[in-house]
Amino acid sequence: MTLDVSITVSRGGEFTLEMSIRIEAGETVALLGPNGAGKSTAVASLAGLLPIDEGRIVLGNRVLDDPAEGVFVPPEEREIGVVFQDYLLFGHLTVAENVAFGLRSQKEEPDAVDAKTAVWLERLSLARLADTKARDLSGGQAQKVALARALIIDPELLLLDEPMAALDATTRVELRRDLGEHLSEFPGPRLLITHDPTEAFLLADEINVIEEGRITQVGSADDIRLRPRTRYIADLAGSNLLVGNASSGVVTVGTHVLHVADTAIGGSVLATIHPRAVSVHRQHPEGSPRNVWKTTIVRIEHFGDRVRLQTGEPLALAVEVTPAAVDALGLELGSDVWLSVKATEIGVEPG
Amino acid sequence: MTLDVSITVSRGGEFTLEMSIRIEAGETVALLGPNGAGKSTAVASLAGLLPIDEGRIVLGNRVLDDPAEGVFVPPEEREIGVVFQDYLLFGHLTVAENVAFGLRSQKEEPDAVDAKTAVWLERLSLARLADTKARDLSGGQAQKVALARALIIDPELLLLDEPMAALDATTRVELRRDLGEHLSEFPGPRLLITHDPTEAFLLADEINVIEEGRITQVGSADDIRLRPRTRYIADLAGSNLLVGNASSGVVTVGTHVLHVADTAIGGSVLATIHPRAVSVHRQHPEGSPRNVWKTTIVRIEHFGDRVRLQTGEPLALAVEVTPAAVDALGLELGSDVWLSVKATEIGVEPG
Amino acid sequence: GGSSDVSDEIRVSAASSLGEVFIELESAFEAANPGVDVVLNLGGSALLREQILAGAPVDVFASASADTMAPIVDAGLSEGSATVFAQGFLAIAVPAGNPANIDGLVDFGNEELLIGLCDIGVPCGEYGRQVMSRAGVKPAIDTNEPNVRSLLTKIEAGELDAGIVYMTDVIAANARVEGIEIPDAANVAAEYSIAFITEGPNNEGAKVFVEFVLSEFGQMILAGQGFVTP
Amino acid sequence: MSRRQPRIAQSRPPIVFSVLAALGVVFFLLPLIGLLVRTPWSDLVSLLASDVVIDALVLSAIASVAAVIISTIVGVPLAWVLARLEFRGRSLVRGLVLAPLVLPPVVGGAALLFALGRRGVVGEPLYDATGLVLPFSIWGVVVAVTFVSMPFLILTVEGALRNMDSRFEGAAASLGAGRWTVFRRVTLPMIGPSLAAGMILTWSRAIGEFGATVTFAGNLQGETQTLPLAVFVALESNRDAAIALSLLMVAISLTVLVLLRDRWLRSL
Amino acid sequence: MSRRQPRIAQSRPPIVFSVLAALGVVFFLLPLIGLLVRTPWSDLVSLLASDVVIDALVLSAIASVAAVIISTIVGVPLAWVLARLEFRGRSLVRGLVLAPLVLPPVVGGAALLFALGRRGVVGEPLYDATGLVLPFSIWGVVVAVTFVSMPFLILTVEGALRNMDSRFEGAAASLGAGRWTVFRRVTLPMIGPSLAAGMILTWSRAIGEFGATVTFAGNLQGETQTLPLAVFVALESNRDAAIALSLLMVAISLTVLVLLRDRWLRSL
Ligand SMILES: Nc1ncnc2c1ncn2[C@@H]1O[C@H](COP(=O)(O)OP(=O)(O)OP(=O)(O)O)[C@@H](O)[C@H]1O
Ligand SMILES: Nc1ncnc2c1ncn2[C@@H]1O[C@H](COP(=O)(O)OP(=O)(O)OP(=O)(O)O)[C@@H](O)[C@H]1O
Ligand SMILES: [Mg+2]
Ligand SMILES: [Mg+2]
Repeated sequence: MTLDVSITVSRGGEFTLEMSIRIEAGETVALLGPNGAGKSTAVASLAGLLPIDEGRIVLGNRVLDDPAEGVFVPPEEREIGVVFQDYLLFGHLTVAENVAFGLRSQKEEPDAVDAKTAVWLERLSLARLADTKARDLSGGQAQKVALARALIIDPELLLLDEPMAALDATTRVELRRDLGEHLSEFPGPRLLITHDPTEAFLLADEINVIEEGRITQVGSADDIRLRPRTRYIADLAGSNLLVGNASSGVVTVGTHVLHVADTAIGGSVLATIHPRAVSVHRQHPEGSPRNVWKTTIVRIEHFGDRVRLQTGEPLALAVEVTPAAVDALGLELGSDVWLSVKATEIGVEPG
Repeated sequence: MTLDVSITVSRGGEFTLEMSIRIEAGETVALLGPNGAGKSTAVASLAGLLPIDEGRIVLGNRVLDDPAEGVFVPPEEREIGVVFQDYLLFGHLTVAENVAFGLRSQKEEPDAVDAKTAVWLERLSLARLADTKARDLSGGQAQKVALARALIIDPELLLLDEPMAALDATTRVELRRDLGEHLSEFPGPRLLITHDPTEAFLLADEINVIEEGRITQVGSADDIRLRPRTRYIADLAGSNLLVGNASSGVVTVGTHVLHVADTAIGGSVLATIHPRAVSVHRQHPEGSPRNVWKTTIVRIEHFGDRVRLQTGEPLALAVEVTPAAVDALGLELGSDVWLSVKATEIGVEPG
Repeated sequence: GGSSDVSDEIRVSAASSLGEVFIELESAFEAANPGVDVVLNLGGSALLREQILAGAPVDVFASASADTMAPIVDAGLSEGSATVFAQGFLAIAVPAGNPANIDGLVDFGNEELLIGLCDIGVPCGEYGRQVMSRAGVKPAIDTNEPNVRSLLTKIEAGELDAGIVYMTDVIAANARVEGIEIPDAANVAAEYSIAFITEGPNNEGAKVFVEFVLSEFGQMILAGQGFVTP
Repeated sequence: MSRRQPRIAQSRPPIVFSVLAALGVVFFLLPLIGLLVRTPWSDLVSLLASDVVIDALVLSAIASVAAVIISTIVGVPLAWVLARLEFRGRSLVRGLVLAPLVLPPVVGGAALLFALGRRGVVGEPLYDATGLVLPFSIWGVVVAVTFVSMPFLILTVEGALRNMDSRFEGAAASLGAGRWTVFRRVTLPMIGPSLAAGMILTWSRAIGEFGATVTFAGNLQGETQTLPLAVFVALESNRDAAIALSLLMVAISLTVLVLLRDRWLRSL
Repeated sequence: MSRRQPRIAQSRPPIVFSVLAALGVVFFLLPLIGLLVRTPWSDLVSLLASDVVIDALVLSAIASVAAVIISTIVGVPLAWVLARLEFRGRSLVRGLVLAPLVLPPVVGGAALLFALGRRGVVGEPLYDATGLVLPFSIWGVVVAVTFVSMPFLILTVEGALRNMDSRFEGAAASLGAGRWTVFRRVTLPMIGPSLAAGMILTWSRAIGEFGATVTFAGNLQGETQTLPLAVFVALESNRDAAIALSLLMVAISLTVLVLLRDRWLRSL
């Protein structure tokens, strides 16, 4: 049971999604991307709610959609479990009826349906709400019902469109664990859409990054984290991404020159610098780093036990330091500082 | 312009929200709480969409709702900007029309409306979508429109119900900054509902935690982080929360005894231990920590460059270590380990 | 109402069974009295009566039966009594070609056939029943139609095998139905009466129109459509 | 603070609305008052306690309920097809559905006669083959009444289907629900109030239908004479009886409708 | 891979639906065929080219459009009040609104006469005070037609309002929109298709209305004789003309409706 997708779908004339993706049985692929990138569009196409314009969707040995061949399997025959981004719960039905909907539709035995429903309600702490009409749920409750409704049917493919966005932080942590366990038991391919890189890194075997309707990077969590190929991915991973020109161990970004460890590379490159790889000094530092320059702090943000500094000309870099360092160095907005980065800390890849 | 609220609202007979809250002009209060705690219910009441059963809502010197006095100011006269959890965009109107809706309703000059709308569309990178019907937006785009629609009207009170839940990670970071700036300029009180503790800690002056319709803790980010009063809050802050009995420098949790620094406290207490304050050893450690015990690893989770261990009997604790430590110690599921915590690292408060 | 040219307009409420002949009377009258506009108000006699009782601004009322006229006279809405201006005899109507081979009134007792009359209370229904009792036939009725038109529609369409209507209707139906005469002994005459309404906006015109209907010319037009003139 | 009843969220009408709505109520009230003023209250019971009335009542009840049932069974699918399928000739089909609304009922009845009567286009072969005659029977009444009233159901339901967000149907299908299950468990409940409104319109139109019925089915007490036919006949002969009957119709219908609607709508 | 047109997401009907819908279409088609078969095609033009027809056409157009306008202006607020306000006597008001549906039109016309005629409960004082007589004028036609057709609008719109999620109205209000603005910019567009359906029902009922009009307004050519009344007169004197007229009505109405609906619904 492998999902093999290569599709072109246009939406309202303005937007076109053009993507290929392959998910093996038992593999979770996360689809990560900015708002409006086309993630939900992909879900709608896979689920059969939005026929594709070109290409093919193949699940196992079944062609689900292929306009060139005139094949289109309707949604109810696709055996795909979907958590929709906006849930699409049936407001007139109770929570239990919503969860049982799929099984009942598939004509399972009423007793079996009730039993399974009870299990899932319990699993998602929804038992107390079993008889509440779905339209009377809070946002997070509704999302849990949507999850239970999709997971209970044991489909051949799972499509989860931001299945935890509305959950509170602790429920999310618990559910992330539970979902992880559930996913690892689930035999088919699964596609997880999320905005939370942690979620993607934790739950997915492979990450596909989608931007403006195109897949821009595919790889493991580490590939994405360490070798981001676009500004969006770099921001996501917390890295600084610089576009420059390399020749014999030197990368020129704008007017600034960076020394890098890789002397073989040349031409247009992507250079990445992790924010924690940058050191901050009040005086010109002595020592090994080959890259040292002077700049100004243009923003200071406190994130719990980290502080993020944004520096200005000549290189806009994000730098992470400890609160203690901020105090010790007396850093504040507008402070002049010296930054240093070891050449070995700068990742370089052909752009 | 101070918001002073003390209300009782029941919802469908099952759920009752009973809360008091006071927000000064220029202050941001975050309302943090698990799903179904009553946060959106509070928003609906403040906005005038759900009349309260008892109590009073006062904004500045205007009573907005007071059933005992028979006062009820309808929503359109309350001058409250609301971002609803599910946006409630007008699907038949374009993005620009949605954003301009409030100003147009308030009979502002068409030119001024257009100008302001353009500014806000630009600010939220929505300009390209100005003429798109709201029903054709992606989830995150819709949320940005909802934000713009609420912020443009310059209300006297802002209610933001999870205004960034659907945004992609990088937009969220940017918007968090922009929103922070906007909030600091905004003269009235503002209430921010969020599931993201970071968001709350970054944007709010005070945090109110709500659980099951009741406020369970009020305080600054540090209060909440360092002295959580309920399990939910402890989980949220990442701390371990233990309920025990203190007497002369010893806290008994179940059958286990912990030494603490505070020898004065007695009776029922809440003890908090930060996961990173716990050290992990393969042998009984030597040295200063007074609390040392043996346990087993029941779960291992990798979070980027941290690893979280869950340990079992006699104390279920979350422990955070580095991946390097995991390798060095050869930790795996079921490993027997020794844990140590310094007495000074255990926070103790009357429970 | 209330416009200045009211004297040039005469409103005539006429029973719908008088529709065709009154359209002819209207054009003849207008030809004889240039500048006068006769406006017909055609409807069931009872309906027209109700309108007049409720104060309808009508000048002349021509009814299909004296009974319908009576309440108007009783209410003093008409000066003096009403005048009978025409009579109409009844006839058996059958679909073109007479598919059921109706011979006469006796066939009305045949349960096998589909027979229709006008309903009790409707003039043609009352007359029809009188004919039946005079002929000593107990009709096997399948439908009591609320008016002649409705009855004729069904006969024309072949749904009914036979019914009793006015001779004038058979003539007006132009071969789409066939008429079978009812023997004089069994036949009855419907009396059409006319009155002018004192409350109407155009009393003068009303009188002139009623006189015209009763005049030799008017009676000739009536006779031409199969009405029997007194 | 005193103990209070929980307050109900009450929408407030724009002021013009109250005025216009009041105007509307008066407009509907006046004729009813007119009717009540003319009602022969003292003879009411004697006028209404007759075989004719009871027969007509029973027949009207049967025919109108049958019309609602048939209209729902046939009309809802038709509405669905009109609302959801793009096909060549859709405008034409919709036009066809509207025809009975536009045709004067008497002409509609005549058209039915031409089509389904003993000598009709379809009726004649039908009669020759089976001996079945629709006119002059309760079947004829049902056909006539359904013909005239079904369009109300179709149009109301079509409007509601177009108003509805069809993504919920997609969600149901993705859960494996077949088209029929989707319709029954999602679509139908979601358009509930409009369907109810459509059924009420249909029933009301059916119970008040006169022209098509009398033309197509005739008027025989106990077989085809519905209440409106009885009223019409009484109008000719006994005005008091006609008014009494009309009032009875209004009273019965309103009782039924008010009971039904409040039940129905509350449960939704 | 060949270049292709983008495919349109097509809902597929449950199979029974197709069958039932087809049945419905046939049911509506048959009588129309019956009518077409009997139509005097050769004389059609001469039959229709007369003053009577043109007068009736104009009058019908005016009266039916007026009925739709009045019904919308008065009926939408009334529907809103019925759907959104909880008040004592709501069932009664709703019942009142349904009365014209249930009353046989002729009785409805008579009731109007009793109320608004020159000797009517309200008509008499009105006449004494102003000399205004509603019956037997175009105003009478409009009143009668509106009385009979407005309930269709009210019920359809009420159903749609109940179907609608009123939280959107709350959102609009919180943005400072007054009740009227909320209604005009949020409520009305959201119930669009149902309102359209209601207006079409109203218009169709108005254009086909016969009984109440002939009773209340009379049947005066050029003054109160609408198309259905002309058909009635023609039925007495010249049946071919009646059928021709009826066909004309159907044709005109369908043209208008098809054009209108397609325009209207597409824009929504
Ligand atoms: N029904 C629609 N009609 C027309 N365009 C649409 C429709 N739905 C979405 N779009 C457009 O298609 C693009 C992709 O939308 P999609 O919902 O797939 O984004 P997404 O990746 O899911 O974003 P988000 O993270 O915000 O949910 C967007 O630009 C959006 O405006
Ligand atoms: N319309 C309603 N009718 C009845 N009960 C409701 C309604 N809306 C919410 N509730 C109930 O009220 C409680 C509080 O809901 P609320 O929406 O305020 O929660 P919340 O704190 O916003 O949760 P979340 O974080 O999931 O959005 C829940 O138990 C919910 O089931
Ligand atoms: Mg999306
Ligand atoms: Mg909420």
